[in-house]
Amino acid sequence: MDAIHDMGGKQGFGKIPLEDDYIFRADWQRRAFALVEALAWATPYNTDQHRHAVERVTPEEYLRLDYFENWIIASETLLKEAGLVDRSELETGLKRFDIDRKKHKPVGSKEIVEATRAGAALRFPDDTRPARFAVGQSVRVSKAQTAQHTRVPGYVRGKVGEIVSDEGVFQFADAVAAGKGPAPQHCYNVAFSAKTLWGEDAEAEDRISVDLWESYLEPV
Amino acid sequence: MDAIHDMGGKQGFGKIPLEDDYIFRADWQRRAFALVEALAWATPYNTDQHRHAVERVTPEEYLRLDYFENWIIASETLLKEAGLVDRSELETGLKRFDIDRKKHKPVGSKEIVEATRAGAALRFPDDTRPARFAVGQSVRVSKAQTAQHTRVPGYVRGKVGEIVSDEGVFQFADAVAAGKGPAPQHCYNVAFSAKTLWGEDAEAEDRISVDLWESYLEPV
Amino acid sequence: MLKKTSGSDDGHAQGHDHTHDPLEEGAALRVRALEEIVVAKGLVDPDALDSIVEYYERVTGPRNGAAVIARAWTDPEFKDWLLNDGTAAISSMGFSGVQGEHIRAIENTDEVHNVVVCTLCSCYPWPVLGLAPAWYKSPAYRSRVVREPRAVLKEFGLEIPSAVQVRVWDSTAEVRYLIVPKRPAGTEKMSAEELAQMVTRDGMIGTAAL
Amino acid sequence: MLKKTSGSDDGHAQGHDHTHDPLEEGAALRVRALEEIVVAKGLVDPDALDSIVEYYERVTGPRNGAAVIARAWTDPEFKDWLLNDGTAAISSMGFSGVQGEHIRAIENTDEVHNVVVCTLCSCYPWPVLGLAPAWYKSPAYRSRVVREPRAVLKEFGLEIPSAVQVRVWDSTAEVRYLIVPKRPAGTEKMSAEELAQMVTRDGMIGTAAL
Repeated sequence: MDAIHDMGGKQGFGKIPLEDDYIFRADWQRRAFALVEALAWATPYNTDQHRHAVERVTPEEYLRLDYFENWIIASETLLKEAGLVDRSELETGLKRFDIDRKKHKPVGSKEIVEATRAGAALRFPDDTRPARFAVGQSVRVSKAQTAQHTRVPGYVRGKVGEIVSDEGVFQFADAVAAGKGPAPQHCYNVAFSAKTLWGEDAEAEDRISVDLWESYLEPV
Repeated sequence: MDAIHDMGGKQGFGKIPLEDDYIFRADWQRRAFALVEALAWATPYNTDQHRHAVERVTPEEYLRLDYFENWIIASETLLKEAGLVDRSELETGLKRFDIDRKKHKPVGSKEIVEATRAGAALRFPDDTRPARFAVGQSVRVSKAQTAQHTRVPGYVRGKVGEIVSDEGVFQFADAVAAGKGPAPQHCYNVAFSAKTLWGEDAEAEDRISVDLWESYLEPV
Repeated sequence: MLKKTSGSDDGHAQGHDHTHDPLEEGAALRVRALEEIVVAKGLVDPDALDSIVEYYERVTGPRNGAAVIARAWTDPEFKDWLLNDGTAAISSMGFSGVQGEHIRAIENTDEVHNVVVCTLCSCYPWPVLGLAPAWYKSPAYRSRVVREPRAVLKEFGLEIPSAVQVRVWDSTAEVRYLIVPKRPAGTEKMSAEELAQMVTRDGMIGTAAL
Repeated sequence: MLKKTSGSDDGHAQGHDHTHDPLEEGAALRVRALEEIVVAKGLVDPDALDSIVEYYERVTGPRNGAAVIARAWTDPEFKDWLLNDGTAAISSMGFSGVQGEHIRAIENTDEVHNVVVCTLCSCYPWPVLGLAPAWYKSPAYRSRVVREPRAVLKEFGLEIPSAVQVRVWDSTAEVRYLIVPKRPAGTEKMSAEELAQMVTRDGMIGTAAL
């Protein structure tokens, strides 16, 4: 999705806000973070879908509102789309209908910490499918554009880079966000020279590395 | 400049605000428009520089504030950069220093309308320099990126289109905005197929035409 | 010191809902401060502010463009001229000036529907259409009409048949675009003056048919 | 119904200036409404909210990463393991979990300085660094560090000599990055525990040297 979240290389955002050296500065931010984490266990949506919902926040709100408020807007969107809450409930905080509690069990206090410590399986170490690209090979990033969730930053689209490493076979975020399952494929670290990306604006002979799934790449 | 103003093809902005079918809805908007127009005659900056100053408004303000407020912010920026006003004057509306009135003469009431009716010479009809590209030729838009003012929309960067017409020799906005004078060159209308620009997202076999100066184009 | 122009509302928004909007109050104060300081410095003549607004609100506007279109419909020679050298043909009718020094007229046909945008700012052919409406300058219009013109036109109530190609004209340099709409059926006997009444601003932007 | 967590401030901002911010009040109300409705529906256990915040505020954090770095500096075999299989080496120290299922450790050298970003959202190696600071998630950091890393690092007070290459790692997929800073000179006799005290969060993001 070519939305406001795709910020790499965009200009006009000014100085780094070094003074914003906090994780939470208001209790509602803590609660927002915790809600998003806890809801993940009782709802049918996943992290990639939550990211996509954040990307669908209007650009004006995305920039104006706090990071965690955008997270909450995304959760509201996903809960509404899943039919688990309605707009009136979100506005008032008052329940209007019940959901099937057998299908949607809340995660417990101990369980959430254990699950957080354990993490999720995102890689498929036993998947032996051959890799299409080899380390050192030049590749071009696809120019394909999509209104769906994707993890190709706009600033490398159509650009030529070099395969630095094959990270292994991973679930594919685009497919996961679209509800199509893991669709495992190789994911590579691809390095681009600053000159390739920024031309005359490049500061030096520096290098930008981006992790890209195989579907995004074409041989040169 | 890869800033928020470069909106073509960006996503997430929602429905067209058809209800916003007004030119001015507050008197301050009229005054803002008039101020920007009138200041152009007494100040050392031009339209392209004003556009660049609008592009330098922070993305968050650019989206949140009214169109004419952004115009005013741009004028403030240019007036400050020209040393004609200072921040304190802008905050208070109270003059702190005088300027050289011989160098900066205000446009009169009759004169501004006459000058508006006359327009400015942007084209050089007597310039006979040869055109680098011919109608029907395929061209690729430069991938060059710049932090300066430019009139290449991001969505055609690096894309291949066809020369539809040679519009003639015009002053070059990038040079004018940089204060480097007109730097005349041919300007072409270049058509791109929707599929070239948007791939699978293209609605149909439609066509997008963009006016591009010769410097932006490379032969294919 | 702030002079009022016609339709003054004391710097407050006069949207449909007449709501109190602190953002707009801030903008009004900001504009007032700028006006006061540049008038005090002698950079701006307050009368010039009034006259330029007056010019755009009263003298120019879409009636200019409508007269051009109606004449093109009724005068084949003028139409040829308009399509080949829009600037000269339009100027011959007395319409010229800032943000319209170079105007290209593009004709809608049974095969092609045209629509105009400025994705980078808000370029618009002022001498023939006046100043742009707010929606034309909106992020939604600017971002979407080059990517999904048919979906955008549908929001305007205009469904383009699949057999008709859409051409979007992005005003990125010094040329401004004026769309010549298709002449409505059953208007054969109308005069240019009557026809001009039928030509809408949106028809000349390409976001409406007539 | 709203339960307080440690450091509660009743939903108001507690920035340096303690200003009244209506935007933040709106956000606090919005979050409270969501919490009430999802608790009422049985989607969320309020105790789980407290425990997950507690986990990230008390248990994980940059001290984890610092222990990893200090061990790498003092144990060459571990360092090899860390650079070759970051996930396994880090997990062996008890650090693993969400947003750090796959961690790659990258070493700063005399030739190369590394810095980490997530331009698309805010990916960050939670098990070793805890949650990201606000500046890491800011549009300024995300937009600029891939385009002008040296200018950005200079704002952090870090000037990279022209002989040193900068490598920026954009966390766009499932791998998270941990920078292994250069071990400061004169620390040869320090223990791993002492060294860990010297390792800063920004050093492990790459926005500071030690």
